[in-house]
This record gives sequence, structure tokens and C-alpha cells, in this order.
Amino acid sequence: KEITVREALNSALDEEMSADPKVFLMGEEVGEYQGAYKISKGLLEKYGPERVLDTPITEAGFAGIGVGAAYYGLRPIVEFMTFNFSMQAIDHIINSAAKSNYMSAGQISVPIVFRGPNGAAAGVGAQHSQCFGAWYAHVPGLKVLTPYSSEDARGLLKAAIRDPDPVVFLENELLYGESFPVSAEALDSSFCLPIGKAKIEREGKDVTITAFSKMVGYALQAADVLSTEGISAEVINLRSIRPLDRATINASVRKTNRLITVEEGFPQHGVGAEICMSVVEESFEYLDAPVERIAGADVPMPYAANLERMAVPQVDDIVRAAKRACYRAVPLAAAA
Amino acid sequence: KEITVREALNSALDEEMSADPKVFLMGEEVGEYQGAYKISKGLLEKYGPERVLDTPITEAGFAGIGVGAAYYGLRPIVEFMTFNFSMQAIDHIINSAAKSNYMSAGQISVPIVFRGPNGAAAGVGAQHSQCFGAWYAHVPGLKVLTPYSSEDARGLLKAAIRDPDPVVFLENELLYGESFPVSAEALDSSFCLPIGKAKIEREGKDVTITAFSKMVGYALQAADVLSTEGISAEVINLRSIRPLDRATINASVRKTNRLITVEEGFPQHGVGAEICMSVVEESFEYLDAPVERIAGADVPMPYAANLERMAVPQVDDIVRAAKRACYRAVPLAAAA
Amino acid sequence: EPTITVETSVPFTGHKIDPPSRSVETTPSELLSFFREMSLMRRMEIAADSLYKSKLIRGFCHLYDGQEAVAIGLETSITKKDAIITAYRDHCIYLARGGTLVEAFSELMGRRAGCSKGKGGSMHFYKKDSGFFGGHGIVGAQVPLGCGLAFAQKYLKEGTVTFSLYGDGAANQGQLFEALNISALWDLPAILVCENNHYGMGTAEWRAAKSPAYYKRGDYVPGLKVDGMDVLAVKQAAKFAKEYALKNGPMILEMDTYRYHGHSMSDPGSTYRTRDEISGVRQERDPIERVRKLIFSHELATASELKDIEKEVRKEVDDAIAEAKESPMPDPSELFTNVFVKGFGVEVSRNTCMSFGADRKEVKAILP
Amino acid sequence: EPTITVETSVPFTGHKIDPPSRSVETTPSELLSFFREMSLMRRMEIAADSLYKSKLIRGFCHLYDGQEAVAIGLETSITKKDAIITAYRDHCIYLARGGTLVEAFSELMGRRAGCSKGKGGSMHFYKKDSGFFGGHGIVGAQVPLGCGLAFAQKYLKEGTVTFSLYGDGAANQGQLFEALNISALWDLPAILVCENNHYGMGTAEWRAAKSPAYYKRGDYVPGLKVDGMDVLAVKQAAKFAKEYALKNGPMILEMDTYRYHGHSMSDPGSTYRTRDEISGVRQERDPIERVRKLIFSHELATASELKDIEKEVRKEVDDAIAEAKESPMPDPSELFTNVFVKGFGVEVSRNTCMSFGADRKEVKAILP
Ligand SMILES: Cc1ncc(C[n+]2csc(CCOP(=O)(O)OP(=O)(O)O)c2C)c(N)n1
Ligand SMILES: Cc1ncc(C[n+]2csc(CCOP(=O)(O)OP(=O)(O)O)c2C)c(N)n1
Ligand SMILES: [Mg+2]
Ligand SMILES: [Mg+2]
Repeated sequence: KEITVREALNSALDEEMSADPKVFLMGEEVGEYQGAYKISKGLLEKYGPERVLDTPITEAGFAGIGVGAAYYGLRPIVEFMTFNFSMQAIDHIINSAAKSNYMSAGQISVPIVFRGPNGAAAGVGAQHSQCFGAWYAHVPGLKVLTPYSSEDARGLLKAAIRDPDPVVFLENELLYGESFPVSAEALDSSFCLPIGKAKIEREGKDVTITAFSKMVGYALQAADVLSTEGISAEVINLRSIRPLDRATINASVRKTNRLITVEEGFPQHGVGAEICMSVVEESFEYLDAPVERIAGADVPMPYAANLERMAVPQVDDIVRAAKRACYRAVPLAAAA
Repeated sequence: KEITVREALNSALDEEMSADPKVFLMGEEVGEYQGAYKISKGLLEKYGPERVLDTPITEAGFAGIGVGAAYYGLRPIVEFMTFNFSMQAIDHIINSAAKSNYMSAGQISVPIVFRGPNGAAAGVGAQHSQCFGAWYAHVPGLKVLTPYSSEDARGLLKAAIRDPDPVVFLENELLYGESFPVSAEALDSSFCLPIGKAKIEREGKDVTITAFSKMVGYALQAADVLSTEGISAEVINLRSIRPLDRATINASVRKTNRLITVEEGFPQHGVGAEICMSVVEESFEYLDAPVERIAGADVPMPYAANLERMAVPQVDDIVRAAKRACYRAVPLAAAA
Repeated sequence: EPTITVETSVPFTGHKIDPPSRSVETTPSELLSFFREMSLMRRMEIAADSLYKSKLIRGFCHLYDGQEAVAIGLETSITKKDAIITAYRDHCIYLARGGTLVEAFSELMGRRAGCSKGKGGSMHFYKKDSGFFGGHGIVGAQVPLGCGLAFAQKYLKEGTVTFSLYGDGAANQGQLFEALNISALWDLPAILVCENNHYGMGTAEWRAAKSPAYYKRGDYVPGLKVDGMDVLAVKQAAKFAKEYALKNGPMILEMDTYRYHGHSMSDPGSTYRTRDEISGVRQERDPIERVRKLIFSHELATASELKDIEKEVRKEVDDAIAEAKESPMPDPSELFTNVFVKGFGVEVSRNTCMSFGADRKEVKAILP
Repeated sequence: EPTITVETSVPFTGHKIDPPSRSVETTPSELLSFFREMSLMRRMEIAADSLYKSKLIRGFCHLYDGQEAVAIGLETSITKKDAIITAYRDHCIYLARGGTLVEAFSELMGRRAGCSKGKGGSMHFYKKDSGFFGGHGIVGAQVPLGCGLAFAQKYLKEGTVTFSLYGDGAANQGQLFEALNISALWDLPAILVCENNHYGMGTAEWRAAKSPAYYKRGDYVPGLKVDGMDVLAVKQAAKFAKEYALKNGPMILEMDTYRYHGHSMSDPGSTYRTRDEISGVRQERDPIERVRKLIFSHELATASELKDIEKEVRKEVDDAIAEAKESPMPDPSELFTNVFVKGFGVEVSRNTCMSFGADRKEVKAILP
């Protein structure tokens, strides 16, 4: 059976709301409008205005209210219409949510989910296209999840809602309408994925490609192309950026000896940099080629279609990088 | 002659305000109180309340006003009492300041400086100790400077104020009172340092240590210790995290073949990760040992003195890492 | 030219201030130009709708039809030395400030001839040389920015003011209250203009605001409620506010207006309001029809003369679209320009490209 | 026990609401306990000052002496099921909510016995089991958080309320206006308590607020101005506000109060206000002295009996400090606990330690 990512998210919300009366959803247009991207369709009707709350366009205010409700023991799901607007509320995500359990030595836990579309959409320009993966994953106390497929979306969102800690849940608008096959198991209401575990989407032996969110699809396409040229690529869907599944990444690199990281966000201090560092820290001697980073261009997102396309990684960029890594052996280390 | 970092910053502000009537200073307690950390001492008296403006404790409001004034052609210096509070204004720093020149294809430039103490102070706990270096340096359109010495403070702040683009200027409270020798040249009112250039604080041949802000001093101390053990460490003071001076870093690593990165901030997606990536990208074959990252512990900052000390790098951590790098040669690459 | 005195549709309502008179002076040529300019805006937005549907405009696109009287009325009372800043619903403000149709359509289609060279898009129009500072996508952000423009005007002793336009939804944003307090403390010539079109996306004003009396929301700052569908009322209010702000500091103008289109192109605009409501406004309050009636009642033009203007306007728009379509996409090298004022230095560009993927030569080769 | 009726020092002033009566009922034992508890707080803060000066307390430390009547008066009218949240000036609120001196001093000195096990410090006290939710360092942030507590109370149909305390400086923060609007829309039992001590750090209220009438700043939300130096007035106001909020939604209480100390330990507190001002308040409005006088005028205790209480209090504080000093620093392993509720899993801890420097074994060895 196939379902869209939108259906996956919607059903995860629905099931968790039905399982736990402390779960509620708040955000702009989540209720009567059924969600700006229709993720919350039908929930207001089913759970009523006490549990599906339309807010004014005041992110700092409603995110703070969400965090306070979580202090008290409720399980809020706070939707940002897009994560670009989470910057207005970021102090509450970092200082009020991420740090409270630590500062209170465990007295004040914060079981909250911040969710919404993140990163580049199509044609929405510089202020509406930023990826916040690296920023949030920089900060201890948060968990940062980045679903790709419908299974990811369901399993990770359900995990996030049940989790006792603050979770930043980064969706992708362009994936909402995409369909993916899902197993019967993944459709069961008890289904849940572990937080902090990457998924090997495709096994391979010549080169490892890490990606998250929409870029997982690109990495898989690149792996298809590469296989026609005799290169066997292993594709890792990170699923969680914090905690980062260093074990899975390093095990794969120890097998393939080559690594390409792919992300749509800005390169500097990005996800690729951290993955490179983690492999250099743990598996340096296994690397047969320099790690290659494919990232968004280091510019604000342009509007024009041709520039926009150049500003984000394309399948072909991944293919070229992988080929480069595979055909180039590492020179012997220079003498000390 | 020696001057403190506080005097260096104060004189830089004073000179640039006197040189350009479009430069003004705004922030909490910058005027009558002479600055929460006395950086703006005497400026209200000298330049009057039109150019030294005490603001209410409303960071989003006054940072937005600052950015608007910069759109119009003024050169605002916005002081955050500490950068922790810049999160309330971060949308203006990112979306209103960093992206406007790009979105307007060059029509709306934003000559503004956001400055204040950043990172860990002493005993101020989790909400007042965060380093925002990696976050801001993630974002194109910003320049991010991190002075260490009095010369840095003067030269970089003057450069920042004269620069036509938005600059995030990250000071360190614990350095304000420290004295450093300064040359006559650096005391001249025409003095200015180039943005985007690192400084080799100490030449060496066995291992490269990169650091910024307070950690430069630790790295220099570590280099002293290492030299007594026959290890010659090259210490790079980054000065600018964005643009990052990849050329200087890579040239050094190509010489020493070993790299230790030091930062007080959180490790994941931090400055060390980016430096590692940039060396892997450009100088992989020169590395004789894995890059070692020394960073703040991956936890919110604890208050207790013993925990706090463990949460930030100590000189000894740098020394140990450098020794490890120097005594360990890189194994041959595993066969592909 | 004779002056004509017209009574505004409804009286102004003041908050902590005596409202201006309902009698507004105008002239035949002014009324005719109102008609022409508002018709041009209306036509531009309708054309943008079609271009969007034929996929020549992408992403978000927020249309202004219905609200034209605000843009035109404001412009009538101020000069290009006064500044305006607004949100993403910015096409018509841009036009009112002197922008051209070709630049507007080119920007909408992401072409080189666009006012932001195709890099900004629908939400990010600017015309700094005539005091238009954008075009901002983050709800509410433009208000502190506008107060900052007013700060600069006062700092430079220019004797000019800034109008910051924001919606009823934006009116609840905390940063407005912060910026207003500072503006009041510092007596900035900042005029906050709430374009109350009664919906923020799908949310009716009363669902987003406990007190939807936006002209009163400045509390200690005076405010004026204005019929934003009556261009002469807007003209009168803008003049009044400018004089007030130069002398006393900030003021709020609430413009009672209406957007005919949905919020943006993905919103049909009909799930949260009735079709009757929309057609009622069109019939009774449309800003262009109001001016048409005034022109007729003062016998300034015949119905067919106005039809001719409408035809001209339509042609102007069609010609501009044709011209904009001829404009090429931006040169690929533009991807890396304008990040900083001076462009990237060589070293910086190298870094950047490296990060971007080591061999994306098609971009890299043409960098400085 | 007989009830005593006392007139508040000054009348309440209401905004959009009829104020409660000036006549407050109390009892001899209540007055004596007011005296004792406020003296204890006063003594605790003076002792913290000394500990800071002898470097046993580090970093920021914000003292509450002068403002004691607010903490005590509130507590008198509510139960531990009602919630309180405040800023960094939190020691005495913690005490009022039932926290112990030993835990307070231990926290201040970063010891294991601290209410946050030494990990929070001066600004981050909590006592969730009796409804105290901190202790927040970011000016203004506690107000939306408090409204969120009120949201939960309403959601769970508990019939309780939340008091969110904030300063006059914080009162200008935009997030307050955002949270208040939402609270009003949703009828949350949220009471915003502005502790107006007339200075935000070195800034006098009128320099930071165009309208320093904080009880009116809710605009459409009712407010009450209260003499925050009069514990009985605070008691009356808290009772009134709780009843109101449960029925109608949010309300603002402005407490006119005063901090004797500087803002924090680095501020002498005398550059932006005169010594006369401070001593004037001490002489005429001190909350403890007011109660002392009431006790005398109703002949509930003699001067020497009150002195005895003060001696007891002093001893209590000294004993607590001695005990707190005995408490060890936190175990090094605590560095990595409480980041998440369930602690780090093994793999995560490995990652973390790696990032932290590959060999910092002293920490790593003791992790799970
Ligand atoms: C901070 C922020 N939150 C949410 C959005 C998404 N958004 C864009 S426009 C809009 C509605 C704004 O309504 P209003 O202020 O009334 O202006 P109008 O669109 O009616 O002109 C929303 C929610 C945004 N751009 N910025
Ligand atoms: C957002 C933010 N900005 C600045 C600060 C620094 N700061 C801490 S307390 C304070 C003054 C607050 O004054 P007020 O709200 O009146 O409370 P009081 O200290 O008088 O109790 C400032 C500016 C902060 N903690 N948070
Ligand atoms: Mg609206
Ligand atoms: Mg105060």
C-alpha cells in the first residue's frame, strides 16, 4: 500500500491524539483552515477546539505557551507554518525548552514537539527557504528529526510525540504530496521508530552517501545512476540529526571507505561538516578519499528558477562527487 | 604599551563615531549606565543622546529599528547585553539584515554591526553561556568576527563599523579586563584589520591549533607546554569565522600535517567541524593524523564550578590532543 | 483647475486624538488619475493571477486587488522622500512608488529586468530611490524596520516620515509593540498603517485579536480609523498623520479595507468567508467604483471615456507582460553576486564554491 | 482566633475593572507569620550578599530584599496547586513556595543539595511539586511560559491559576503582548504580575516605557494597581485576581515595589537613583516595618518578642548556610545527566564524549 507523507503525518497526529488526551495541536491555521498545508485535516472536527487550537501569528507567544503547557505535563505539538518563522520563537525552543530539564536537574521535563516544513520549497525566495537542521542540532537538550518517506514520517512523528524531551521535527513541503509504499506494520497504530537511528535505505559497498529529508530521494536516484556505471553506493537516510547515528555512519564508511554527504542547507557548520568530523574522529584510517560535501550554495535562496536550481544540490552533483571519490585513491600521507 | 580589550573596544567605538557622523550606538544600558560591561564608557557624554541610545529591554524591536536605520544609510552599532539575548532578535539579523542585499539585488545594503559578549562567562548558567559563533557563521550575508586580543578588538571592530555589510561581532566577557601589548600602529586611529583573514599567533611545524576568542589564549598556553616537550605548535587565531580563512588554515596544515580545533561552543555543527571539513576538502592527503576537535561539552552549561570547568576546554585538553596527534601516524589507507 | 470638495464615506474615528475633517479637497485631474492608477493596479493583479495559473510565476504570490485605495491615497499626500515599507503583498505599493510594470512583471517571472533582477520574487520588491524599502516576508518584521527608517529620517533631520504597512494578522505581533514603545519614547516620525482586510490568511480578525480595534492598539499612541476603500479618506488621513508625526511622534492608521483574492494563490479565499461577503464589498465599497461614481457625479468624464482608460490600462499591462517575457533569466553568475556589497573576494568565492560541491564548474568558472 | 480588619495603605486603582475593597481581613497569627517569613527572606538575601562577596556564590545573583511583601502576599491567597513562575530574581519566591533554606543556599553555592543539584544556579530555582516553575534568565520569557501553565490548568480543568511575575523592564517585551492576547482569546486563568520596582537594571521605568502605568498596559485586559510594599494589599489583590481569572481570563496586577539592592551583585545600585530615594522607601514603605507596626498597634507582640523572632531567623539562616557548605560539589558524572529525561543511551554518550575531546576520561569513564 502507498500513502503520501501528508497522510502519514496526519494519521500519526490523529493516532497519538486519540491515544493520549494530553496531546494537543496548536499553530497558525491548524484548525478551521485544516492546516496551511493540510497536515491537520480533519483533526479539529474530530478533537474539537480544546485540542486543536488556531493561534494568532505570534510565534514567540504561542511557542512559549506551548512550552509552559509542557512544563505542566501536557504534550503540545506546536506547528510552525514553516520553520523560517520559528526564529521568532527560537529563544523559547532553545532557552525555555532545550535547557530546562538540565537546569532543573530533571524537575522540569519538556515533552513538546515543534514541527512544520523546513528548508527550500519552490519559488518562495530567501526568507522562506532556510534549512534549520544544523542550527537546532547544534543545541544539546533537543532532538532533531528529519523524515524522508511516509514510513519515516509516521514512525518518527509518533516517536516524537511520545518522547519526554523537546523534539524539533523538520518536514519538507515538497515531500508532502509524495507517495511511498508502507508496510502493514508501519500502518499499525503501535508503529514507532527509534529516535537517533539512521536507516540504510540501500546497501552498497563502494561509497557511502548520507542524506536527510528530500535529499534522500536524490541520493537514491544518484545511486541508481551510479549502479549503471558499476558503482555500488550505500545510501544512509539519517532520520535523526541529533542524536546523530555516528555508529551507522562509521560502520558504513569502514565498509565503503568513501563518503559523500548531501544536504540542501548552507554548507558552513552544516550537517555535512559534522558527519565529516565524526568520521575523521572515528574512522580516519578507513577513508580512501576525501569526504565530499554536497550542500546548498552559500547564498540566500534566489527566486529565479534557474538560479534556484543551481542553489540546491541536484542528482547529478551527487553522482559526480561519488565518481570522483571512487576513482581517486588517497595518496600516501606526506612524511611528517 | 598595553591596553585592555575593554579599552580597545571603547577606543574603536569612539574613533569610528568621531570619524563618521552616521555611526551611532544603541542598546540596553549603553548610555547613562556606561554599558553593562562599561564598553561604551564616556560615549554618551561625548556624543550625546542622539548617537548613544539607551533602549528598553526589547531586542526584537531595537534590532529591527537598527536594521531599518541601516537600510536608510546610517551605520548602527547594536549592542546586545549578551548574545544570548540576540535570539529574541535573530529573525532581524538573519532575514532582515543578512538577506536584504541579495534579495534586492544590491539595492538595500545593510551596514550594521551587532556586538556584545558571546559564549561562556563565569557562573552564569545555561541560559547565559551559549556561543553563537557557529550559528551566525552558518548564514550567508553575514560576516562573523571573533576578536581575541586588544589589537584584534580594535582592528576588527573598526573594520566591522566601516564595512558595508552586516557584521556579527562576538566579544568575550572574560577577556574584557585582560591586557595585551599593542603596537603604535594598532593605536593609530586609521588602524583596521582585514575581515576574513586569520592571524598566525605563533608559528610552529608539528601541529596546527585553530582557536578563536578566549580559546586563542588557551591554545597559546598549550603551545608553551608543548614546546617544553619538544612539540612545535602553530596557533591560528581565526579572527573571522565567516568568511573563514581556509587558505591560512590549509597552508598551515599542509606544513604541520596535524590539526587540533578548539572552541568553547557546542561541538555538533560547530566551528571545529567546519574547519575539519575544509581541511578534508582541500588538504586531505596532507593529514598525518585524524583532526582532533576540542569543544565545549555537549550539554547546557551547568552552574556548579566543578561541572562548569569540565564543560569547557582546558589547556590540558589541548595539550593531550596535540600530543596524541603528534605521536600517532596515520595508518595506510585500507585497500579499496 | 477647480477644486472639488468631497465628503468621506464615513467619519474618521480617533483614538486619543481629534480626527481630521470629513471634507476632502480634490481636483478633476486627481480623480481621473486615481481612476487610472487604481485600474492599472487592479489589472496588474488580475494579470498576475493568470501568469501564476500558467506557471510563469512561482511560489507565493499575494495580490492586492481591493486594497488599491490605500496605496494610492497614501502616495497622494506624501513625497518620494517619505518612506514606505510593507509586507509581501507589495506589487501595488511598488507601482505607487513609481516602479514600472515591466520591472514588476519581470520580477514576478524571475527575469533579469525585474526590480530585484529576478532574485527577490513576488514578496521582495524594492525601489529605494523613491523611498520604497520592500517587500518583506516575515509577518510583522517590517514594522520595526520602518520605525528604523523613521529613526534615520529624524537622525538626518530630513523632515520626512515613514509609513509601515502591516495586516490585521500582523497587528498582534509583539515586535510591533516593542517598536511602537521605542518610537514613542524617541518621538520618531513613524506612522503605522494597519491594512485591516479582516483576515490574516484564513483567520478572521476577531479570531486572532481579542481587540480588533487596531487603531486603538497603540494604547498610549494615538490612532485613527479610516475607510481604506475611500481613496480620499486615505489621502486625508495620510496628510493628517504626516503632520502629526513630524511634530509629535508615532501614530497608527487603521485602514478598513478588503482583499478580493485569496491570501495567496493556493487559497481560494472562499472557505472562511462567504461569496456574499465578497460580492457585497465589491458592490458597495469597491474603491475604483467609488471614484467612477464621483467622476460621473461631477461630470468629469463619460462612461465611454472611462472605458477607454480601462482599455489603455489593459494594453499597458499586456505590453508590459510581453516585454517582461522577453527578458532573459538572470545570468548564472548572479547566483553569487549581492551576497555582500562588494561581491565575494577571490578567496571567499573559492571557499564558497568548494563548500558548494567541488566541481560545479558551470557556476564556478564565471566567478571573479 | 480573632479577625482583624486592616485598611490597605493606599486604595487600589483599577483599569477596566472595579477594584476590591481596601479593607483586608487578617489574624494575629497571620500577621506574625508575615513578619517571620518576610524577615527570613530579608535575612536570606543579606546572607547571600555576604556569600557572594566571599566568592562562595558566583556569576549573577539578583536579590529580592524590599520586594518580600509580593512573594508572601501572593502565597497567602493561593494554594500550591496554583502555579507561579518568575524571572531570575527568584530566591524568595522559591522560599515562599515551600523551598528550604538549605536547598536555596546549596544551589547558590553550586552544591549537590541544591534545589537544582547545583546545576541551575541563582537564576534557576524550581519547585515543581508545589507549583513553582522557575527561575528564568531571559527577560520576559517567563510570561508566555506562565500563560502556558495556565493553559494546562484550564485544559486539565483544575480550577487553578498561574501567576507570572515580571519586572517593569520586562513589561515592554513584545512576547507579553502576544501571550496576553492569546490568553484573552482563550480565557486562560493567567495573572500577569508586574513587580514594578521602578528600575530595569539602571533604567528608570519612564526611560524604558512611554506608558509606565503597567496595570493599564494590557489595554483590553483589566488591571489593578497594588501597593506591593503592603503585604495585605497584595493578599487582597491576589485573591481578587484569582477569582476573576478563573471566571473571565487574564488580568494584570501591577505591584508598586522597590529593590533595595542593586540589580545584581555587580551593580552598586546607586548611580541611577539617589541614596535619599532608597532610604526614604526604607523608612516609609518597608514591608516588614509596616507589619511590625501593625503588630504593635494591635498589641500582638512586644518589641522584644519580635527581636527574638529576628534572632531565630538569623540562626536559621546561619545554620542553613553551614549545612549547605557541607554539601559537596555535584558528582562529575552529573555533567552529562539531565540533558534528556532518560539520560543518554550508551551510544549517544559515546558520541557526546567524542565530540567533547576524545580522551576526557575522567568524565567518560563514569558514564553509563
Ligand atoms: C512570522 C510569520 N509567521 C507566519 C507567516 C505566514 N504568513 C504569511 S502571510 C500570513 C497572514 C498575514 O495576515 P495579515 O497580517 O492580515 O496580512 P494580509 O495577508 O491580510 O495582507 C501568514 C500567517 C509569516 N510569513 N511570518
Ligand atoms: C532578553 C533579555 N535581555 C536582556 C537581559 C539582561 N537583563 C537581565 S535583568 C535586566 C533588567 C530587567 O529589569 P526588570 O524587568 O525591571 O526586572 P528587575 O530586575 O527589576 O526585577 C536585563 C536588562 C536578559 N536577561 N534578557
Ligand atoms: Mg489581513
Ligand atoms: Mg525592575
